[in-house]
Amino acid sequence: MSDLILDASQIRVEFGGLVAVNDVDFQIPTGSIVALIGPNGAGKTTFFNVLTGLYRSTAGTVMFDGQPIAGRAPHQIAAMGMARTFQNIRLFGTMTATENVMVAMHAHLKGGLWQTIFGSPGQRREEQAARDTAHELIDFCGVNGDPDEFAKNLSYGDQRRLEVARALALRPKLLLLDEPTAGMNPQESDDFIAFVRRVRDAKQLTVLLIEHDMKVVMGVSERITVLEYGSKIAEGTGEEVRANERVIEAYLGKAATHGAT
Amino acid sequence: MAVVTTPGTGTGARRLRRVAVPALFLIGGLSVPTVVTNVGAFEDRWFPLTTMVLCGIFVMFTLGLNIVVGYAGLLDLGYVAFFLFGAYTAGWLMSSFFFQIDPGIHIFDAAINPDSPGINLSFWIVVPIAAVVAAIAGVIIGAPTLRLKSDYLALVTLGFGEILPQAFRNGESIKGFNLSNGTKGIGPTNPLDMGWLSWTGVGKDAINVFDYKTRYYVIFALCVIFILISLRLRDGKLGRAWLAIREDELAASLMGVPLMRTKLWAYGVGAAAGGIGGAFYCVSLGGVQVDTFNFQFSVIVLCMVILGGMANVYGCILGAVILTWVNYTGMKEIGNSVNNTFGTEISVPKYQFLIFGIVLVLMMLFRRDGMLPAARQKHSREIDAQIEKIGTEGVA
Amino acid sequence: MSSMSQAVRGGGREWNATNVVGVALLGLIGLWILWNFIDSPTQVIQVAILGLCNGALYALIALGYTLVYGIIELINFAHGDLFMLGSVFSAMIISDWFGQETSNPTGWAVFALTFVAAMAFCAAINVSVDQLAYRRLRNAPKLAPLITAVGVSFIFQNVGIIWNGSAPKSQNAVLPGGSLEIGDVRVPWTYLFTVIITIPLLLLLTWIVQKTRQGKAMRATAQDPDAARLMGINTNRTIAFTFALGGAMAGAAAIMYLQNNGTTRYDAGFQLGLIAFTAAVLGGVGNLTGAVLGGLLIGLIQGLNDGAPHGLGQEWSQSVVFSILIALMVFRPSGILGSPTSEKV
Amino acid sequence: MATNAHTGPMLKVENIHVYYGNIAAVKGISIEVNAGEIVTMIGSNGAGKSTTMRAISGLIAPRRGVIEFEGRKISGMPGHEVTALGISQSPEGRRIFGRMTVDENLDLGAFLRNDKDGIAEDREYVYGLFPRLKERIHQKAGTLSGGEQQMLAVARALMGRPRLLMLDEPSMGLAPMLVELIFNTIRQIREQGMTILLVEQNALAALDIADRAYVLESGVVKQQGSAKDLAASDDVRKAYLGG
Repeated sequence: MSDLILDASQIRVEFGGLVAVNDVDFQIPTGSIVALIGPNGAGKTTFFNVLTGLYRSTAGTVMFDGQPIAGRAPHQIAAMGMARTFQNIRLFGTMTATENVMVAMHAHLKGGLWQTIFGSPGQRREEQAARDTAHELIDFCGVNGDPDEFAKNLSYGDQRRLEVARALALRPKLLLLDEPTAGMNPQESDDFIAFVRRVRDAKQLTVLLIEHDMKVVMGVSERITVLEYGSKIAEGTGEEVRANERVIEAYLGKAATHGAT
Repeated sequence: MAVVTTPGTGTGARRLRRVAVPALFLIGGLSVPTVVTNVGAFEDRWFPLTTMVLCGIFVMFTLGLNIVVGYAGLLDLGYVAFFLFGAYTAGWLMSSFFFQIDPGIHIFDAAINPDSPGINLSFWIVVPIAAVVAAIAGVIIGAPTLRLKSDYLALVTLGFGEILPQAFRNGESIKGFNLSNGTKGIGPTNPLDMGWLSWTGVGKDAINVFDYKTRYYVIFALCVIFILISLRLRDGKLGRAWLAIREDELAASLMGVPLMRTKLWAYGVGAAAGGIGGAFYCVSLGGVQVDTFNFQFSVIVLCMVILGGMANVYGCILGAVILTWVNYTGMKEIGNSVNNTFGTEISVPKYQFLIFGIVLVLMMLFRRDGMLPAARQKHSREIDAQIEKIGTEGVA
Repeated sequence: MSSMSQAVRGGGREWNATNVVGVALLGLIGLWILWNFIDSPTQVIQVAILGLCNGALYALIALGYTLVYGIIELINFAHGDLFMLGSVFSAMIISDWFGQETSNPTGWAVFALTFVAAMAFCAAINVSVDQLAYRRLRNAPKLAPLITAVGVSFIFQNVGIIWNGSAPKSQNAVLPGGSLEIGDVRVPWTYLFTVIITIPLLLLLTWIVQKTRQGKAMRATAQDPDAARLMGINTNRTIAFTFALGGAMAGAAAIMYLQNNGTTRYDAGFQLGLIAFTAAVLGGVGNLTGAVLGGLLIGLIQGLNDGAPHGLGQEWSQSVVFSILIALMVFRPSGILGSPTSEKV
Repeated sequence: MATNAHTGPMLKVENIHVYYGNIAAVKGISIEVNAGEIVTMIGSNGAGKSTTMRAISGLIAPRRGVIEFEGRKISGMPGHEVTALGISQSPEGRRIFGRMTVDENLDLGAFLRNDKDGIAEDREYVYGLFPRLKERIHQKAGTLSGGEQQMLAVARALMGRPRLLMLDEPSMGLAPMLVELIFNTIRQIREQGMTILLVEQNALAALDIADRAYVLESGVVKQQGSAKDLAASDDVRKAYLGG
């Protein structure tokens, strides 16, 4: 295993003439929890979309687990072990919680069309095992609702947790969380920080999160990268980043630092 | 049987229903020919076996289209293409049409003349072949078009549904080779052979032209098999992937579901049912007529799926049976009754399109999930104003 | 979704296998036309002109598709059948109400009157259907309005059957018959009239969309309905207006078709509608100029296929048109003039 | 219009609940905006700020609660009618009409107005506020830079000559220099007597120019008060500075 689960170099994304991500270098050490922060519109989600294969970067390379992801379809990258959640929850609304998780096992399940039609013993065992695993993951992530309930009928918090459970079903090496605490109150956010740590340790994976809530970011991440209008402006530990002049400026706004006096 | 994890399967009443519904369906379905026996009687006038056989055929089509539209959420307006391939496959392989092959090939067939030229295969061999031919056609049609947006996909499938019949209509002389016999169609085809059942005392080599009872049992059996396939697939890995794609294609692909392959499977399986239905239709009518294959067919089958309830197998069966009956018997008989009672002369079947059109529109406006909505749709009455926002950050 | 596909396609046009095949296909079509032309120039010019005149009709119908698609992304399946109803309506006014059978000054006056009436008739029906059906489905999944449109198309067809009978009916032309002859090329006057009438209609439409207040509202609604609402635009009324415009174009096409072909049939709309839709897609759906260009091109290709020495003949006409549609979808879904960011409406 | 007769707050949002499907995005928010004030709503992503704005503009109807503008109930009213009453919004993500020119976008901002002279006057006014837009007058709005698009969105909202101007995240994705420019412009607009409701993530910048503020969290109002007090409050500093 290499030390870097992800090594992105010189990533550039342009839409028309607009530069959304501007030659960003970004590494994630295996087993760490890192955060990508920056104001709205700084290009964080765009960067996620490049990693997961939704966008093709205009320039730059991404190595994931020692292999380049260029030219791979999103489902192939997912099967390599990159799982994500979404800023706006994107569960399969009219499928049950269990089914949602089981969809993400697609790449790992072997039962094909014929085995399914004839209900071969192997396929049945596999389905049962998958269902059990799904229930375990749902438990593990602390989804309180009925696992046989439709995802859309779960509470907001449960939906967020179910998204993580679904992502974990991919058996990811790298888990990408896109603003996981958006819409949570401070108590829920605190619980979430503990949960992310638990996931990392129990599943032995690496976590990359996009966050807005500085408290969450500072509480959970070992390294922080700050993006601002598509460019990387700072990188380091929480302390380092917090002390960084440019970060303060980007977050508090110049107007505040000047005008308030 | 695998446990289906639809909400609330745990309760006793639900469990009972899970056994009772299929049992009732089987008993009811099997008893139809014994009920409808007296020629000219009320039940024969209103529920003739000829129509019941057609109901079976349309159930098959509806279940096939349901896989594509209901399960996977891909709007196919050219389903007639698969019907066509199934029917012509039977026409080619169960008749003397290819008279160039002389002496003919005869395999377990029931040709009237055992020395007739052409390819004469048993219906039971033709069924899987028709399924495969149609499935391959489905994949070929699907492959270049499945990455299109939903409404464009509908248009392209419609295009194929228009081109193929025209090609077969004009396929009388392709460089001198007669592929389809043009507007004259192919026929007569060999009768349905039931010889393989002779040891039970039921079967006979070839069933009589008027033996709708046997025909009914055959299509009923074929339907039961495909119903089982539909139900099993829905609960398996592939079915989940279809539903996921229907719900949110992008999220599905990010969860490791290969979009193209999964959609092509839906096309293939759905087309196979069309092929089987087509082959049976051909044998049941004793030939193929190219004019059978029109856009209206595709829409009527779509109506059946929608009326019954998308993605719900039993709903689809109900939708198919009701609309087929209305189409072939109900409308005529209701018209007759009305005219007899009131002394009018309204030709009710003339309003067929009107009725189908109104059914479609009203269903879309007031009961989008059909008469028997799939359990998972019941809750979706309320439209989520989900905001598609992924990736808009930075694009503005 | 759309932003995703845009981004993946992003940057400049990529020179991949699909594009190469697409260009090769175009080249082959060009060569085929050349081959026909060298073989029999007069015949090719003749059928090309007739094809283009037909194309003007297609363009008028295509505009209805493109306007509606541009504003609510609905493929208005019933549009072709609306056109059919328009033709039956026109025939009713001309033959049944006025009993006009020949081309004379009274006939021309009747024509003018019917022309306006047909446009109003189709516009009114189109708006009513939108308000009764599609309006309630604005937030529904995309499949719902599309299926509704299919249903409306069936209803229209059945109305056509009841109104016009299930067999084609022959109708009288009230515009001057005969042909304009230039050398060996003959073009029926009615065909020329079609073109002559189409041009000002197109100019008027363009003016409405580009210059008027309503047009501005249409373009804004097409781009971003929510933002349009924030500007104070009544998006529902704007959509209704768009349906009215599209319907009026179908009405104009209907009466011109009647003059050209002299028949009314309940299933005319299905075929013509599909051809016109192909035209709209060919030009880049949502693009007005594109719809016209697409209509003319389809008319031309169809004319050549049906009448040129090396054409496949009329019995393959539909297949040729739909093959173009399918090839387009595969090779260039955005059409000739369309691009993912092009002007809608 | 009964504008002058109306006393009390110009905008009154009373205990509104807004849902997307089954998810409650706003769970009982009440805010008030008085004439002449700048009021800001701050809070992290998903706190319900933009949803509240959408509810005020009539783009989404609250399931419960009432919104009143100048004493008139506007909740449940379609968006275009709300605009006609004198509320303009520069929405989140700018939502300019990218395929139209800068000038056409401004025209649309004045869609409901018929006073040619007034429109021309306002056009000059917004070009005065944003000279950079004047240079790009015939350019397609989609080709503008992010900052210019934001200026256009604000300018477009001003063209409606609103009595209440709502700005949703005007600093989003902008470089600090541009953020400063936008905020300075907001100050200028306010000096003309405009009432402004501002949603911002750049909390301190927003607090700096606002009179009063509401801190939103998970769909409810967590704190409210004068902007000065809130800017000085430890809680706010903690939430936005991470310590």
